[in-house]
Amino acid sequence: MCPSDAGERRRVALEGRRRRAATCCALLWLAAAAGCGGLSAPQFRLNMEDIIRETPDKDPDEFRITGREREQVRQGLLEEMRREKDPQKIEQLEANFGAALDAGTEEVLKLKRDKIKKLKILNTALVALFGTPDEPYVFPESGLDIKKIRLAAGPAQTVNSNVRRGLYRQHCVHCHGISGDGAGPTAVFLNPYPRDYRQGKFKFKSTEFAAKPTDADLLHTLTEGIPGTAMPSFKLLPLDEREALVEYVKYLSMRGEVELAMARYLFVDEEDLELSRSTLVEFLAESAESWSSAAEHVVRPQTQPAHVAATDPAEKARLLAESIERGRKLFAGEKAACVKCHGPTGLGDSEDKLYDDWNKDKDPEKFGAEAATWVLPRQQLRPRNLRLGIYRGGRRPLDLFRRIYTGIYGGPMPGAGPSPGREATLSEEEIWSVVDYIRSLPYEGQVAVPPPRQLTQRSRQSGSLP
Amino acid sequence: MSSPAVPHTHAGAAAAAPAMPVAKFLATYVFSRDHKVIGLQFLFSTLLWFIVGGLLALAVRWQLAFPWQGMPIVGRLLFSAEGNQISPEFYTMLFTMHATVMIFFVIIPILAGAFGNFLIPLMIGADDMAFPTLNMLSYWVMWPAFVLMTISFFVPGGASAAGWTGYPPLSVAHGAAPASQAGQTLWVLALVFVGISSMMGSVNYMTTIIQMRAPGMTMFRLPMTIWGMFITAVLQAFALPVLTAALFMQLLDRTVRTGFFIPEGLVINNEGVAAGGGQPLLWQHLFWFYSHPAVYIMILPAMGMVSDIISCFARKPLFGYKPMVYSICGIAGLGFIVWGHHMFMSGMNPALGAMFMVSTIMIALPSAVKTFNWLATLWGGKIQFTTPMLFAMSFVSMFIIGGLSGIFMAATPIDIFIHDTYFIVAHIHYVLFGGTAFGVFGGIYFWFPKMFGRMMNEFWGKVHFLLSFIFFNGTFFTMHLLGAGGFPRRLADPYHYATFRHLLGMNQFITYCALGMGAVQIIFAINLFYSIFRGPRCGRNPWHANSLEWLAPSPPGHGNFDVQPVVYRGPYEYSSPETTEDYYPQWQPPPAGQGEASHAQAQQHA
Amino acid sequence: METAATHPVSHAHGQLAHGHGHEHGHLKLHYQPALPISNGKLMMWLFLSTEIMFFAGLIAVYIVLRFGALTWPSQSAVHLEERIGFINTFVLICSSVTVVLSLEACRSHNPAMAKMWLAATLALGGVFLAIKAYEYNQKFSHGIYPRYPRSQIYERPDLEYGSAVRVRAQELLVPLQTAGYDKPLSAAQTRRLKRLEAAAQRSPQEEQAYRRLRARREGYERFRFLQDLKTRASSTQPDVLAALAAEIMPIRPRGSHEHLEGLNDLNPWLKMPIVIPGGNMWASTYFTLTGFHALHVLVGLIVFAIMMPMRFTPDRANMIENIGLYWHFVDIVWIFLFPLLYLF
Amino acid sequence: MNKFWCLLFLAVPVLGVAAFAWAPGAGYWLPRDISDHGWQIDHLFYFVLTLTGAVFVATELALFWFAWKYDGRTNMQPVRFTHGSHDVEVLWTLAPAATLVFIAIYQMNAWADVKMRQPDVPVLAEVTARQFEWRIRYPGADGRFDTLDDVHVVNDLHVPVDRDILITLKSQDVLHSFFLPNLRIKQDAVPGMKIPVWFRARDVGEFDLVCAELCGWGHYKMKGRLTVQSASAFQQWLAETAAAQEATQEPEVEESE
Repeated sequence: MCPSDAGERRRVALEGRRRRAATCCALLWLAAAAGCGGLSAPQFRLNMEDIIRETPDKDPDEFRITGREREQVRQGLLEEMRREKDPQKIEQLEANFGAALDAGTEEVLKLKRDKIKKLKILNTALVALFGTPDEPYVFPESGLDIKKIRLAAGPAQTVNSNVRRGLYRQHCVHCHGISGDGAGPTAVFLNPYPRDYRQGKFKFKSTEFAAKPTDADLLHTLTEGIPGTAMPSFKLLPLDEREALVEYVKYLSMRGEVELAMARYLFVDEEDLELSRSTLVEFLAESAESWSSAAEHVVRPQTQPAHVAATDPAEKARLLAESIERGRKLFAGEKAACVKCHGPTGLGDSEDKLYDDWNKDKDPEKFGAEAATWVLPRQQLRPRNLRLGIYRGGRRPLDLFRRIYTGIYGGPMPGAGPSPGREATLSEEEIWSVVDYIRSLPYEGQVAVPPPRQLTQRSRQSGSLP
Repeated sequence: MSSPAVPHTHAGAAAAAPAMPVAKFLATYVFSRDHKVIGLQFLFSTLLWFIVGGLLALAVRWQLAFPWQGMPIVGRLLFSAEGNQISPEFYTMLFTMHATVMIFFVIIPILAGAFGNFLIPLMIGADDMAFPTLNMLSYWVMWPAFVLMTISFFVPGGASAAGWTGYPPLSVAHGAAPASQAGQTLWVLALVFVGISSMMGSVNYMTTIIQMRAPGMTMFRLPMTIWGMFITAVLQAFALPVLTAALFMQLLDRTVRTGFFIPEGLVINNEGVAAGGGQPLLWQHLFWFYSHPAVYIMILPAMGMVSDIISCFARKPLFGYKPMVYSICGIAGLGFIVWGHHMFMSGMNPALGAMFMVSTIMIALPSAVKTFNWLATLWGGKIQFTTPMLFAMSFVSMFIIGGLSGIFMAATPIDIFIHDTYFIVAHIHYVLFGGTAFGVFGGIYFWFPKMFGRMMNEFWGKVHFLLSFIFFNGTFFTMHLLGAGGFPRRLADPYHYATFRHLLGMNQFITYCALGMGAVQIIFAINLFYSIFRGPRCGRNPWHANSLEWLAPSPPGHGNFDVQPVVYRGPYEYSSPETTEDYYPQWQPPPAGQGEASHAQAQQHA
Repeated sequence: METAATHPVSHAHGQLAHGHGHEHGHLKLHYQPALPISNGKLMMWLFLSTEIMFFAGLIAVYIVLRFGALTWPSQSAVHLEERIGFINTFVLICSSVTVVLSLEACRSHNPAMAKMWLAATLALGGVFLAIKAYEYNQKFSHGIYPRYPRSQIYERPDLEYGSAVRVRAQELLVPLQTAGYDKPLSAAQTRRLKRLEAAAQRSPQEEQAYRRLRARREGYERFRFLQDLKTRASSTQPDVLAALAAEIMPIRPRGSHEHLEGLNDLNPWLKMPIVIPGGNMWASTYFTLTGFHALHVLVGLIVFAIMMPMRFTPDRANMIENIGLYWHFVDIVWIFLFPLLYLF
Repeated sequence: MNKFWCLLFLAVPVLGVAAFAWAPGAGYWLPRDISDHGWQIDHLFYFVLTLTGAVFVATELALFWFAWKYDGRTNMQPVRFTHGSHDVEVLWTLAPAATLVFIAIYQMNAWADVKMRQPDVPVLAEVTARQFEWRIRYPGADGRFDTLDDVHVVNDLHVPVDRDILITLKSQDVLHSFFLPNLRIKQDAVPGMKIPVWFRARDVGEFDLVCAELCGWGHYKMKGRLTVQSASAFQQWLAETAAAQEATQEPEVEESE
């Protein structure tokens, strides 16, 4: 060390110490302030790409016109002038340009105020009906159990005892989103997308085509997961936690349905919404009714396959083989037309482009630049590859029967059973045969690798074509 | 402070900035070919990334202590829609990028790039590297890597989230992880650039050390720092191209979709991945063939620097210089045949595992020899507790822990239990943070006077050391206990498992320590920048050290030396009975009549 | 405290280099090099050792994948010609010789000769790359690509393969359907076409009608052909699919040089998926290994091209020697690659 | 002040040993071992812990003692001017080398037991990892896989107690790792490979099945459960599960847990 420097250094150090301490404090304070500021309570997110085309930028209280909007108005007027052929009219337009610009801006501002006002009404109505993610609230008319919802809602809390709260945000939110719109941060990378609860459309259930699922159905999905998708099994959560999540899914679904209905009412039908309890309950009632009546629409097969009832093993095998053969014919036949989507070999290699309901209208070509702003761009649907032995809605014969009988709500798969306004295409016996055939497909003799062959004489001659 | 008549004026170049034309400024400070400037460029770039890597680590710690609770600042910026809580794929990205940044952008370049560049020519008595332009390029090739890695944070899907090891198929199949989109490709490209930079550097270092030593500076008179750098360069030259080849293959797998690492019949994200015949384990072999030697790339130079610092402040020759050199060489040699110990659980043939286990256990030997020698160096000295010395001693202390915990992993049956648990995390951080990073801090405090011609503040240096040391051990020693509990790493929420639920409290303790450790680095940053401009000036050899760099002016001017250095003895002749001083610099000729032989030898070489 | 530094290094060997050549005129230092070669050459050797490790990595991967694979295609199955490989090896060895000759010429004060030999090296390197490009093109024309998105290689004739054939057939069928080629010519049209074909002289209108009718006939033939393929590809019978695959691209037995043409060769527009067991892995490794080698050849050629305008004074010999070292290395890598890829 | 630094270095071995002494009592220790082979691993762990602990304490104490004794301010002895000692170097090279070789040989048997000596029993179940679940398949009544009566379960591995259990491990997508902390079993699941795993559980109960290899964003979600039960209970469970899987009618009572 440099002894001659020691005194000097000490002096410098003393001098600098105060300044350093001040800097440290400032930095720590800054970090703390930013940290505390970061913990504001979350809100349900407004995500209605198809109803409200452009939501106001950031602050709904901003009743001003932005420079960008003013520029748009100006460009519109200039475009109008460019299109005008009559020189006199052009002159007139030029003279009134300033006034027209003001009027146009005023018009935009009015629309914007109107939209913001409606959004505020919508928000107030929804908060009144359902509360916030941290403080959920339900009307008794909804038929929901607020205790269960409270267990699932709110910020995630891990406590050392076995009680865990905020389940939705622990297990579900990163895919399904805080408002259940199926657009959490991870969603865009999944195939297929997570379910948007707000549509009220659930695919894998025991009830008729358009009916809501029963609690047991949702619980089943949660317990077993959906094989072949990103939905994992939550079998190992305690039953009460799973039930709480089921209730919360219903809550989000109901809230979403009401939100969409109200938004349509306000923005598409352009009606006024009166913020009274009765009006709100009216909106709620429809959805609540469909949920509470779900159990009445459960599909129960009246028959069961002949081979199930048979007791003699040989007889059982014969009946099963017969049923499979029948199923094979039906699968390829015109009546059931399974091959149209699932392909002649059941690989799900459809020739058509298929989409789910919520993807159908999202044609990027139709929407142009707007498509780039979508959280979830359009995703093509692949029909099931029936040779993998993976069945999304469950692998029991009963599950497969229901899939064929009711079809898949929200997707292009039609039901073969009767539904309101439509005759059944297949009888129950026929459906059971198709089920047997489908269940046999994964085990159908795998294609062995044959030795390489030479080109046959025939094709060598006839092979060449113009 | 009298300094010898300096025949030219470059010595004070750092202070002579004003009124300099832009072109000259660029040539002197930005696109400089001077090894010292390049070294400092590396130093400051890596320190900047050190902050980034540290913040990423703190975010990881937040999630582990307070899972699914609103994260300060970051949560608000990125996840306001999800209640400010980070999402699991973001967490995955956090620890991946923490490791990537720390290893490839901080530790490797700060040792080889910053200290290697700054010290090699000075310590061997050369005026610059053998290829100054190549040297400059080796720094500027890092920039595409920096830029690509930065961009990767902002592409859809975010930065790489396949772990810093980038194991396929997770890193290769596009549907496997949100971030195995563009982020992973950018990650691969960035590492290719890091590889090119390291290759340029290592070839240059080797040539310089082999060919440009001052007269009398035989290989066995090189300071340990230079030995560390030399062997590191050898490791980089021979191991790194294999990683580069593997990275190219991963890149091809990702872009043109060749199938090197993708086996047949995968179904990822509900899509079949059309590929055939590749082997995921192949990547692991190639990756660890580099990355195990890389562990030594990350510590050998620090070991060298610590040897120099300990010897200097114990005022005593380094105990067992040659065994130390042989140990370094032994570590390097064995380092090439132990990579399989990262793959005991990977499905590799268990018989092969047993072989790797034996070689791995044997690599503990040279490390043990080094540790004993450091301790023996302290024995019987006159220890000066300066900041660099404290860091160097804590390096030894922490390296003992890191080294010993390695034996647990080398023992294959124990590894069955502790593989991929926090035991591993504790081990790697004891070696790389408690070891290398403390060595680097020591190095900065030690060579700061040579770099800037000023001293760092000793008091704040010691405060920095004390707090870092306490918080470091609080953070990482506890992780051994987590590991013993089987606590797996890389889980966003380990408390799902009943087995690990009781470990939450300990994780919160670790997080508090980690936050403290992050905060005390502010002291270091302030001390560093304050001292650069306001620290007390010092002379050529403030520590009374022996090696050649202390002959040069502080800071050294262009060309480094104002006198021709000639070396008469090894670098560790402290308290030699031949002289009255307690140090005996390498360049000081022996008094008349003594040591004529070596003198003559030196002349002969000149 | 400056005892050390103020020590007058009286016998210092240092001296000030005044200006000439040294940019800043600082003290020119003496060194004690360990090896009696120039820094440049040492660095080149070290650089080549890193390159050796790079190619060692690639070749090791090839060996592991090849011998770990269930099946590996024979050279004939992937249209690899040993003869072409031989020629290329010869070309590259010659270029190594010419580079040595260039160095010798340069050392013996014969710059013109040196330049000539270097130009020969450049040319031979160019020939190597040209042949390589020809080989690549041959692979591409058979649908063998390093996979995505154009590779049409399937590992075995299974249902997935059948599906791929159907998809491709459908792709080809759609334009035929839109053009209305999905119906045969009516009897009257057939008669008219026959008449027009027979006619010695056709008026412009007749010529147009003739072309249209002929296109329709051919279009319908294609349509039927594709429909037939599609039907056969829909089979679940392994034999049917295997026969289909063999018809689309027959695989020659090992060592056979008989040229077998499949539907894809006879109808280049067809571009049907093909079956080569182990073909994907083969394509991955072949294109990667030869690609990186070709890249190194290219780098060498660029350096040669940069050197061409220089004056080949004897002090340039070092430079030629260093580049030559690199070039020999590239040559040696090929000598390893050739047997690995073409002969075993 | 110098003595303060010495004491700081003394604190390392003192607190280190204290932490390891305190941890087991406070519950921060190896999870309960229920396997037949686990004692070997635990024994090795304690063995290595003792050995390294001794070296740790010795070296750290040496560091402290040298720092304390040879503090430049208080040490008035002249510096021992030595460049090393050949004998000492040989001693401290050979002694650790012998120890390390001993450790290497000593553990071979345990390693072979877990990874190399596969028991000769039929495969009980096939575990296929996928993002982010364990899909488990039992061969069903016919004892063969890939038939219609395979029993499929998710995340819920049941095994009989006190039997040699052989499991085939596969992966459908990326790397996973099959980690049973209580059974001291860990094995990566590698796509394209079938890896056998075997163990023998001694105690009945429910234990965690952990994924220990990064497998994507939902890595932490990949939680499974191992249920060890008596042979009869296991057979009953298997039969019930198989029957439920064949249901063509809604069962009378919703199954509940």
